[in-house]
Amino acid sequence: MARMKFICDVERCIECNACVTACKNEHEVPWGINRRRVITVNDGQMGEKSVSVACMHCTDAPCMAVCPVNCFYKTEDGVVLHDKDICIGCGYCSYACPFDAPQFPNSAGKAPGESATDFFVARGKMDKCTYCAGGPEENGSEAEFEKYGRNRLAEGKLPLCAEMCSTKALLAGDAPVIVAIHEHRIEQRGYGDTRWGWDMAYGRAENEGADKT
Amino acid sequence: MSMLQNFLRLMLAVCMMTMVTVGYAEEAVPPADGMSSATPFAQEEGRTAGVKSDTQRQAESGAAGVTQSRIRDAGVFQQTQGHDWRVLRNGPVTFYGGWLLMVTPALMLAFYLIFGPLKVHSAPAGREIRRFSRKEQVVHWSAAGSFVILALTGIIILFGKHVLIPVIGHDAFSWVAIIGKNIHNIVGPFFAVAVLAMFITFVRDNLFKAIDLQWLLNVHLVVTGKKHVPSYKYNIGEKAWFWGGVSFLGLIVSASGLVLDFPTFEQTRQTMQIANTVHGIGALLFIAAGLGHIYMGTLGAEGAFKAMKTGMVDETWAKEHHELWYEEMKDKA
Amino acid sequence: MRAFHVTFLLAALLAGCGEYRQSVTYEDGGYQGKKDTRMWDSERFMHDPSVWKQMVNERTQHQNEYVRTEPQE
Amino acid sequence: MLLKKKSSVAAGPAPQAESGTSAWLGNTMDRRTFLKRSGLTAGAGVALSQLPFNMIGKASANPASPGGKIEIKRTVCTHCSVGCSVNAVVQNGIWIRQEPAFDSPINLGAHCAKGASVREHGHGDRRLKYPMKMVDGKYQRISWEQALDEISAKLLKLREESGPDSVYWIGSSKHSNEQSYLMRKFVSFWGSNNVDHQARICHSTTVSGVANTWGYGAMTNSYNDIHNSKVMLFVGSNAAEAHPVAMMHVLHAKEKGAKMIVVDPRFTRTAAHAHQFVRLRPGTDIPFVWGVLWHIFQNGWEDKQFINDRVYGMDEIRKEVANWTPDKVEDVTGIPEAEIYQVARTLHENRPGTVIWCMGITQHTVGNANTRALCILELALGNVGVSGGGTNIFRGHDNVQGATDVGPNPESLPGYYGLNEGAWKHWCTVWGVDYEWVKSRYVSKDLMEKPGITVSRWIDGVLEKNEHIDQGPNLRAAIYWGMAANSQTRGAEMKKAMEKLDLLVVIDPYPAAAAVMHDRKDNTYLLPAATQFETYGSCTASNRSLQWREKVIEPLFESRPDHTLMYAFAKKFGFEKELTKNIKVNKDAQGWDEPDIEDMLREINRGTWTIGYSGQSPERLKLHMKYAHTFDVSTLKATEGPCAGDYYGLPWPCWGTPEMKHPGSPNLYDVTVPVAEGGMGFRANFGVERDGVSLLAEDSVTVKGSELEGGYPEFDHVLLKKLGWWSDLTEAEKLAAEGKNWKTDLSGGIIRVAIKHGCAPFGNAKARAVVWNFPDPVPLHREPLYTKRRDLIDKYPTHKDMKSFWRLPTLYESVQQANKDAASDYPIILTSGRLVEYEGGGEETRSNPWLAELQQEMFCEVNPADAVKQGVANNDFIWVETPAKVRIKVRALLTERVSPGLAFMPYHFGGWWEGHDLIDKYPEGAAPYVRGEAVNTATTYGYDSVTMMQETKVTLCRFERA
Repeated sequence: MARMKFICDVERCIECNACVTACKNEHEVPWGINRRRVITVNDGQMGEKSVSVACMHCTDAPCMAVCPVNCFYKTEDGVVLHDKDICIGCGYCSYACPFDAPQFPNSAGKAPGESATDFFVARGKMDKCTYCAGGPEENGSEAEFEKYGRNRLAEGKLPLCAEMCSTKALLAGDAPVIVAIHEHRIEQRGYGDTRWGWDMAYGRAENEGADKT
Repeated sequence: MSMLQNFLRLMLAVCMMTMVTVGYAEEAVPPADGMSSATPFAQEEGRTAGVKSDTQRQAESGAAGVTQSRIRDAGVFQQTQGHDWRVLRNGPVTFYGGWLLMVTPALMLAFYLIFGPLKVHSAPAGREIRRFSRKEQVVHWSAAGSFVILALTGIIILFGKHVLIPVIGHDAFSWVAIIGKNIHNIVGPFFAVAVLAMFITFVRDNLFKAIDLQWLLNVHLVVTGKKHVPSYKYNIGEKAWFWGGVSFLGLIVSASGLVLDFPTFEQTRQTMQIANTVHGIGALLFIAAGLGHIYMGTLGAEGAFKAMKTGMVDETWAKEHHELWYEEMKDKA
Repeated sequence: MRAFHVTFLLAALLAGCGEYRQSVTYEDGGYQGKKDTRMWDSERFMHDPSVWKQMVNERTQHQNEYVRTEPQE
Repeated sequence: MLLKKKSSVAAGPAPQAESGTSAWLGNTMDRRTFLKRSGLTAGAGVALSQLPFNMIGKASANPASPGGKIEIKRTVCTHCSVGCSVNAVVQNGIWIRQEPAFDSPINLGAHCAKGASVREHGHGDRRLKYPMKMVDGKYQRISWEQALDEISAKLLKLREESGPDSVYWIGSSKHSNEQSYLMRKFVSFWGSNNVDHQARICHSTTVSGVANTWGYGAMTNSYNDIHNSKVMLFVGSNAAEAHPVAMMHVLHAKEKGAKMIVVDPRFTRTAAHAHQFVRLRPGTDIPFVWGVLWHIFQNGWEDKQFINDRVYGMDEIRKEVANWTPDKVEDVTGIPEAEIYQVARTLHENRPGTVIWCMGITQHTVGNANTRALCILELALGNVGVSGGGTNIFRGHDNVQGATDVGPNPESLPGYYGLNEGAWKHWCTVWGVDYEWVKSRYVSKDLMEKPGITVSRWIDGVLEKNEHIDQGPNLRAAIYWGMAANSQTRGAEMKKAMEKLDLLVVIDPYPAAAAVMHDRKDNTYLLPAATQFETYGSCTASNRSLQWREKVIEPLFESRPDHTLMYAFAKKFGFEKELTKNIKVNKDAQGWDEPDIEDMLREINRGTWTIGYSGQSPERLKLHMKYAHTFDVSTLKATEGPCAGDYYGLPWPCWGTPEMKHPGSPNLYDVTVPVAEGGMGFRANFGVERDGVSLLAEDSVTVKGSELEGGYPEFDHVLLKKLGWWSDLTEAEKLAAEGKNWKTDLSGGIIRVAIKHGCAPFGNAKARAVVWNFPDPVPLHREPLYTKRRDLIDKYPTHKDMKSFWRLPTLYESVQQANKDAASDYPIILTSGRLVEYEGGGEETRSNPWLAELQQEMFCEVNPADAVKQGVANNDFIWVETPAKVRIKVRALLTERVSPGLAFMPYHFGGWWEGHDLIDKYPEGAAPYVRGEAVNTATTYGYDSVTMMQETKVTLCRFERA
């Protein structure tokens, strides 16, 4: 089966925030929720690099492991999804997540224009990147859209953030395919791997983080 | 905030060191499903695998960058502590906590079956004296009630998915958990206040006295009812519960609980992880100790429950259990 | 010290019994919530995973501008 | 616990964005899709969301109710000049989704933050919804009928009293080609040249500098052609923020081995990707270029053959360059010799190389000379007229190129025809109106042929003493038709000017800064214009390619497309018949009269021969959009399908009539390609000789397939006859061409015949390194008006004051002298620029919640070293004060991006005025989500000596904690 992953090529990312906006656009994500964000290190200095970060759909997903109600599940394509009907908004997934992917509604109707700083206060249902694969509702249904956003994978499309990336820095798709694309670039450049977050997300086998006794 | 944070960190460090000393240092364990963990994505690796980019290295060092996102911690690339927290919580905390909660009642049951309850040896005098004031009763039962509620709902959050999901199913458990979580969150601050009231109300009589030492030296005889050591209002066992349970664990659990309950003060995820671990360990110990207290207050010692229920004790009971206090009361009268 | 080792071993064994699968995949029954329809389970892909996968993989190439700048003849 | 945190304790003090839910709930926005669908609802939703089975947001009616026909409308992003195609998914007239347009050879589906958010304009929550009129300082809703009646009556009265030149018309680079073309025509019929648009303040110096060097003032190659570059020199361009999708092509080239050099005072996001970053003192671009050329000449790295064959006047450049020895360059620019040498060497070793520039070069008092210096650098290296070379000038707005080409310019009729009698007669013929009638609309023939006031200076047209104004009346009314006032300098004086006006009309999709920044009480109107997604037409990307936009949705609320409004005003003014003589007028869905866009483009085709806007018929453009996937991504040439052989978007010059099927010219001045396939030499626009030296190309420069060897002048009926090619014309063509040249022959016959013989209609000449008709024929360094280097003022003084320049007195020397000690009070150099999330004045982007969330506050980048001196910490509010004696309150952003002594502010903010939020002045529910202090409130005086470009990149300031 396919194994869906993200690669963000730091040699190409220019921190244009297209991925962030594309996500907002496609899923009608409200103000204050950032399913994806761009981080820049060494800002303003030589060696400045930017990375687009969202849920990486880890192999051994910590969020799944710590969820008290097992609201997470993983599709056969490696996409980590969750059921908002089951979620109790405890916030444990956000403690465990390496990438700060789980998001919580800030408070009653955070208005556009207000700054969003609380990562969960009301602790409503958790929201995160779905790899544009919706949730357990019927694929492409209105209910699915309302709770999780669009289901592009079921349309044979890939996450919009990657598809709209201004410099094609963000790659999404079946791992061998995007790795090949990335490898080709490295070959062109003639220097190092610029993949990011892979060890953390995919370096552990499933259950590796389970009890070690 | 920082003082509390430091304190919590210290607590975690202590806990971690304890774990390590009993052999819980994180080790590489071959994964259960037989996949080689060294190359989980071998076929996708490509030629350049293993060569880490600078950004990757920076990310692993926990470095934070700048971002336009305003969510908390947004500048952090990737945090490794989440994994440690997960291992700790899903591993030792859940496992030993679970056993603790099963073993403690079992021990008490065994104790009960073997030794039976502490009896009042002489016949009741028929005259009652007031052991607990109205105020003390209210404070105690507030704390006790909220303790039980918090313990039950807390147990649901930690163990529910292993115990309840297989029984009542996924959807129903979600109902239970959401209601439980909200009750836990609402009752929590109430409990913290009750604990504080407990402390203020009961601290005077729980100060250590010389006689306590004697009690301590004969503890094995006392608990099995073979010897009687006079004490003031509270004996050393009760004082241990007061200081170790109500005061110390109560403080730990309340403080860490409040950190978790009000995530509105710029707590980072790391703070929350530490608070959660401390809260879990503290609460489990507290529950275990609380079970002991409940045992002693109900089945374990005849007349004890009535004392807190009505506030009154029989003179004989007072004389046998708390002789010095009885004397005091008599003098006062 | 020997007693400690025995105790520890016993504890470890017991812990082994307590181990459970943490990563829930929705085909193995661990996740008991709603079943999610597979991505390919629609008329569009003739309910065939390979059709879906091929389509998605072809679409992935849109993210590779080399396909357009260095067309393979 | 349902605890609501008071706004933003964590992020410090409340942001400049509005806070509190009341403002948000109280507005009239149609939240049909926003928030409700997200699984995270407001209000009661929180309680509900605590329940396991909550059906979050179920209440919303799905606009995309099943069964509605789903259509894909193809349009083009309206936020910069790259020209990214957008696939808009529309159902039941509602724009429901945006899909990547993978087939477009320009963006390959990619977008930046702005492009990925354009669908929000189709929601229009913060749009200006109805016509509004200011009554006692408050905007009130009025009907269109009332608005048009009152405004036209007032304008006609002003015309009566003070003549047509008393009204200033500010057009827009965001209008389509057809709309901006109609605007120029409209204002001409009104009887004035007082019309301008954003190009004045973004690339006017480029257009005139570059055009005067070699013929056409536009990007020579294309974004895609950068793939073929071996080195890319960015000077004053921050493409990563201003043109992110262009960076795809840039980084692709880099990946394939091209070197990347970024020269900027600020370490930008673009610099982060460069091989070499060179930090220079703002305003010293010419010394930098001369410093590079010094090494090139010193080492003999110049392309001698190219210079001999195709360049005029390089020897004079050599003389000037010889003065710029490395020590002098280092003293003036602050760049060490080794770095300059490395730049020169990289440019030498990697050819072809391209030079890319933007506002960092153009917005200076020496902007025109800056652009010429860079052209000269490329000429010296022989990098012009080759694929992978050229000067790739990234422009700003989606259609600023088109609006410059055929739109509202004060000094020219469409197609750079100028304003002389011949030009007027040419266009009157095309328009089908009588020249004498048009002349009668003007006060005099003199004013008809005199360039109007520029948009950068209209405020002086109001404020200046009447005796100093070279047009009769002062300006008494201003019509802001799609322009952001906060992108213009000297905001404080602009406020005064606005308050002095008899009438102010703002026509815009959003209530622009011009609507709120002043304290007017009445005679102020806001009219809602439709966005480009609500109409259709062509737009020209920076690479000269025209793309066709389809109408995505009907105009929202009561907004109307700009050309419909022009027609409505023309009716009130009584010249609607003349305005649409050759143009069909349709009834639109709302019952308004709408001039036919396609007819307008055909009229442009019939008249704009100069720059080859003649071959791009609507039909051809639509075909290109449909078959976008058939175009090669590096060359832009279609390899198959019905467009085979064409270049994408028919980049101008697309010679002759559409029937000639010229494919467009992808890379200008490329002599290795036949003219019929897009090749050409340099334009012969400046005569055939000067001081006895021929200006025509040497014999070795023969355009491929040309029957004439070497250089030749531009074509006219005389030359055609002389060459014996007259007989190639048809009888009808002969009739039309008699007495005409290639630019005015309406049959296109001269062009057709010239190309048939392999010749470029505009001749084949040399590029001019020396532009003798400019104030500085050889680009000279001149210190900025406000400079920290007092010691250099005497050595490199600015220009002399000009008494009348574009109808106004213009100061140079007196300002510089008066402020030569300003640096002691204002020790920090202030510069400004773009952010990726916002565009221009920022009204539409700051009204877009997806973008607004990303940049919630106006800030000033300062170096930590400077901040420490002032006791300023990151995110503190600071007051920034300039020598204009204006203070603005912004957040401090401490960053190493700026060097010590330099401060940077983005220019997209507005809606605050000297520390106060102007939210109360906006029409209800139409204030942008994010408001902030406009940097231009505080910017100072300074204008280019050729085009009146405003100086925004160098001034002085100081800051302190607020």
